[in-house]
Amino acid sequence: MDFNYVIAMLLVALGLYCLLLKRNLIKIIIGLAVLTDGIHLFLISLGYRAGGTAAIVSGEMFLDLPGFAAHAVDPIPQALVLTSIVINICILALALSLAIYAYRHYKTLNPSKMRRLRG
Amino acid sequence: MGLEPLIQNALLVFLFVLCVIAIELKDLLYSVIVLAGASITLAVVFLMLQAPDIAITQAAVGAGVATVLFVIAISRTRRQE
Amino acid sequence: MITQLSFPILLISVLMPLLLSISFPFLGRRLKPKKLAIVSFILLLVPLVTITSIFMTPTLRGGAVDPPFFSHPFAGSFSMLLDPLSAPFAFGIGLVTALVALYSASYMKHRIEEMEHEGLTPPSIGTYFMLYTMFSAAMMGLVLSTNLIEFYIFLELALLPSFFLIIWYGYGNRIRTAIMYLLWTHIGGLLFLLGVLAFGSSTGTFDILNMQTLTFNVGLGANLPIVVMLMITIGLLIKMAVFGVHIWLPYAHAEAPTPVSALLSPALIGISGYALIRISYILFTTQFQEISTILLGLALLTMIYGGLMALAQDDFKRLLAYSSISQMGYILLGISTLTINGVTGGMLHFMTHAIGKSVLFMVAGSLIVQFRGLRSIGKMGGLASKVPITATLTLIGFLFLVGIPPTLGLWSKLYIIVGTLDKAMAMGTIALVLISICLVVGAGMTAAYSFFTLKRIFLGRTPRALAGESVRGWSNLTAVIALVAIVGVALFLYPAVFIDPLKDFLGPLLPSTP
Amino acid sequence: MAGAFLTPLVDVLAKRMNHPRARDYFALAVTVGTLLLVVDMATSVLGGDILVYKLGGWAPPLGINLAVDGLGLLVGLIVAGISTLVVIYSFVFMRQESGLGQYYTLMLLLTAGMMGVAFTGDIFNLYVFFEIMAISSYALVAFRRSKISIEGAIKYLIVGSLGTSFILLGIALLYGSTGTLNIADIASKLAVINTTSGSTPLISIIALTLFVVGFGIKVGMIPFHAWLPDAYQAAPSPISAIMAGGTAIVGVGALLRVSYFIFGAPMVGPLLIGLGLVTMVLGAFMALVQRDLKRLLAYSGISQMGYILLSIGLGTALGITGGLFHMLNNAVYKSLLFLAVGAIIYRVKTSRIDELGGLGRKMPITAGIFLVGALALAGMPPFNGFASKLTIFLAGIDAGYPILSGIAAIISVVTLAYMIRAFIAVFLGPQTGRFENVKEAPRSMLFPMMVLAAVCVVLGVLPQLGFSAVEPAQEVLLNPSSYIGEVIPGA
Repeated sequence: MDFNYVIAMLLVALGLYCLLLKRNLIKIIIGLAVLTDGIHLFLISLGYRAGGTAAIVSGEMFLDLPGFAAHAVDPIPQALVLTSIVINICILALALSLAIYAYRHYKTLNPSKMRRLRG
Repeated sequence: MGLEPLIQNALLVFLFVLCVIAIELKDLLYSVIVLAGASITLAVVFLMLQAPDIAITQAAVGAGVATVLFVIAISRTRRQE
Repeated sequence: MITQLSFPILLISVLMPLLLSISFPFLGRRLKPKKLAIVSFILLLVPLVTITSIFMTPTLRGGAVDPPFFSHPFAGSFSMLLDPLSAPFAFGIGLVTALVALYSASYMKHRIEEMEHEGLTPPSIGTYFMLYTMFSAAMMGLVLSTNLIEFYIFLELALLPSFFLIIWYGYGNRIRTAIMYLLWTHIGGLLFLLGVLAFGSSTGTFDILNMQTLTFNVGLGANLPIVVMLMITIGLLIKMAVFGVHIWLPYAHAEAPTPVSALLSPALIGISGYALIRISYILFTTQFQEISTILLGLALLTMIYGGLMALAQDDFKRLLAYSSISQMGYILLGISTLTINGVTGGMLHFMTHAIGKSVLFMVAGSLIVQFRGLRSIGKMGGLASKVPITATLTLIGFLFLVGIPPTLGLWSKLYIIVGTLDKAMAMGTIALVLISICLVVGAGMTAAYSFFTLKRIFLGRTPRALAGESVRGWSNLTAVIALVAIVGVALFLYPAVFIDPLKDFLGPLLPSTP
Repeated sequence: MAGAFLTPLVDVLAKRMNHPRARDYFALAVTVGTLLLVVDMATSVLGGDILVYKLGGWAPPLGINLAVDGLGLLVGLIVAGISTLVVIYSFVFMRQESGLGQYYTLMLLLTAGMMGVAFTGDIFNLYVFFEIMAISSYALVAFRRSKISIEGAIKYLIVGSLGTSFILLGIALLYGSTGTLNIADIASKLAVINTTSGSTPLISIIALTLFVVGFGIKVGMIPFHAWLPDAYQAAPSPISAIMAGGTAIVGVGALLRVSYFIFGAPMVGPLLIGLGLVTMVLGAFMALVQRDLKRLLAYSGISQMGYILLSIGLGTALGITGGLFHMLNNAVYKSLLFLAVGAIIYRVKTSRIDELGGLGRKMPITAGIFLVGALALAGMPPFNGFASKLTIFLAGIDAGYPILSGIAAIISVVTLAYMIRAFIAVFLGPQTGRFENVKEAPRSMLFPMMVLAAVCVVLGVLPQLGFSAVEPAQEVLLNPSSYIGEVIPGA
């Protein structure tokens, strides 16, 4: 189980590295995606319970709710991740559209070559 | 303890490797395709972690919508880093 | 001793000009400059009359305080106080500000025309009177404050309008000058404020009046009182422009429009002298005594330095600015002796200087008006025949500074010198000799630049450039100057009005042996 | 009463609005409505109550809840007031632009996000609202689609989403160690953990660091400030105003809520003091060398943020009061200044200091209002900045750090220097021929500026008003247990 956290943190680190050191806007956005994937993996692993079942109630499970709750994985992190995925796709879309605009203006995707704002 | 944790760990390593490749590839289009692969791997991991709904979303949004968006963006800009 | 007034008359008399002044830019569209000047004069007369009438009421002579008008969660309550210590200051400021307002009308009309001639578009004369009246009222509030925070607020309130007066209507490189003035005095003010805050936070009060029973909370270290006192004192000394931190003054005072110089130079910086006694000394008696010798040296240095620099100036207004530094040296000298005579003299010298220096600045201004911007002494000469009344007034102004009868200067200088000698005798023979030499040099210097300047301007041969000028001999400008001078001379005859209460007030406060 | 909490959601509905004529007034109506509701809540919150609204009827800590306490109210009040004024200002300012439907939609979304952050009682919702706020502000910065606005937006977006990712990671860590998302619940559980283990676990320290970095990026704390001047310069002026007066304040509010509530003052204080000090000093010196008015204001905003953090970091009642009061004042005069600069840009089409000059004659009211803002910023009496800076200086001395007050005072001189320099360069000095036909700004732009200037003066002359506004917030920060008790009975 610990291995999950290790990989999650590695993904976060990888995303950070990409975000901070790459010199291409699309790459940076890819880095952002990796970073959030890492966080999502972390959150889902957090809610996982060894041998647990999915926190979806159906059929005869209604009859034994306390017993179900004892076995199910924690649903809250899953809800968080769901929200976060949706939010991140918005950010991704916005970022990519900005990248397209930036390319139209500057004919480059290298953010350090966009320097009108320095000073 | 069966095969499952082993597969899961293998998938995680695979996920990480895919992400590294996605970040290091010079050709952005391939990079995005590899990222989509990573997303699907992540979805499988989610499934194994008893989060089926998240897995579906991740597969649809992460591997589907995001890839489409990336591809559109790349087609409007340039393909090489 | 201090009478509690049932009605906040002092406050109202200060706030009335302060708040009503905002209407000047609008009045300025309807009224002519002269009428504006009269409105401003009347507004500024209000505090003067109030103060005079309170001070002349024998029962109130020991001090009168307003009911608190404002209270603040931690700053305490604000009020206004007139007592024998603040009276000479309040009276001097009231007198000078009211009369200079009258002087401003024709001077500023000239100044604005002159600036428009240069292609500039200064704000209207209404704006000038707004700033002028605010500045004057804020100085009055400063002297009457009873709370340290209130004092600081008025300090900044006086600073801001004067800054704009310089930046809009000043001469020369006025923007640089104004910024320099603003930053220097603001630094002084903030230093003062930090000291005040440290003081307030350790004693739990900012009130100046109820300080007799204060105890320091030593939570901030045993050195706190001396550090705080030093911060407050240095802050005030920057504002007073003593030697070492005087750099801003010659620029600011020489380049300000003349009526403003006439307030800045004597009034604003002199108030620091008042604050030195009211705040630094009364609140930190023992600590102030420890540094009084250093201050004495600093005062002598300032006095001589100011005099020397004044001698070397060619620009009349700059000369007057340096002479202000020198006179600040005198005031500080009086204070630093901590003898009853010295301090009384120092306080009185504020009034002398306010009257004398404002007369001189106004003279400089009227020369500028009458001779189209003439400021350089080197280009003047023999003007006595052209403007005899102005010449007489200049003479009177310088008599104030030198301390020759029939002016108030005689009394103030006399007291300062007596006080200084008292102190010097207590310090030993060597000190006595040294200090006496300094005093003689200082006094000689004042006399030298006064009479030398007088001679260069009004006597001798008239330069050819000025020979053809025809000048109106008697104008509104000279009338106002004359009025100020007359009040000053009248005070020479009745100095006891201020001296006796001052001595009664200071007696119990100062150490019995110097 | 419940309706009051739904205002942010009402705002979101505004997204649907696309009728060109009614749009302006609808936006105004929504913001005014929000403002009125907040004011309505103010009466009961100032009375000492904490309003809790349980979304969907679930009781905390399980359900999502909104909770209005003093801090939330203060932030909400600032946000609602400034958004209303900015909407009025935008009527004219943005008239020439196309795509105004989007503009107002995003603006209302931004407001909704800010209100949500202010009022939420749930740390994950805080994140969600924060993202709503962030996404709409990214889009607003990019609104003009010109070179600089795209560039500014990209920088803002990259750095900003890094920040929000950190926040999310921090939330994940906290959830991992406490198993709850309710702020009050986390706080009480962490306290239990701390007392039982006798020390603070490493994981909370990491989480705190992540939060400080994440929110620090949002408020432009140095060294995470690089995006801020670019974004402020690139955004349309009303947006710069709402970002300086709203978003940044919300960021501080959220930082305080998370750090003070969850981790407690002794742990956070030194951190805030250190960062605040650096931010204050460097921000001021950077402002000194700027050539563009909006960048100058952006850096000065960073510097003022330093004052706020510094003062709150002191952890004393006076320090927190001073910091919060300064936060309120800063929101007022900073948005005022941005609006004034917007008026200049509207008439002159540039905000570069060396191209401007002598505008005082042509735009006297704008000049006067700018001056009020500048002096308030520099902490001159009788404006509001004086009252709060005074409190901060006093708090520093009181808390036993007179040296901090000294540095703050020196920086205050620097502030005065650059603001006066800017004022002189823009409004005084010789007029250039280019500005022959410049006119005073239109009335509907002047009105919000005048309101803000009046607030500056009123809060300066009667600081008690400001103190009473921040009093409940200060109590909440100083004593979080009452909030915790109110949200989770029996905790």
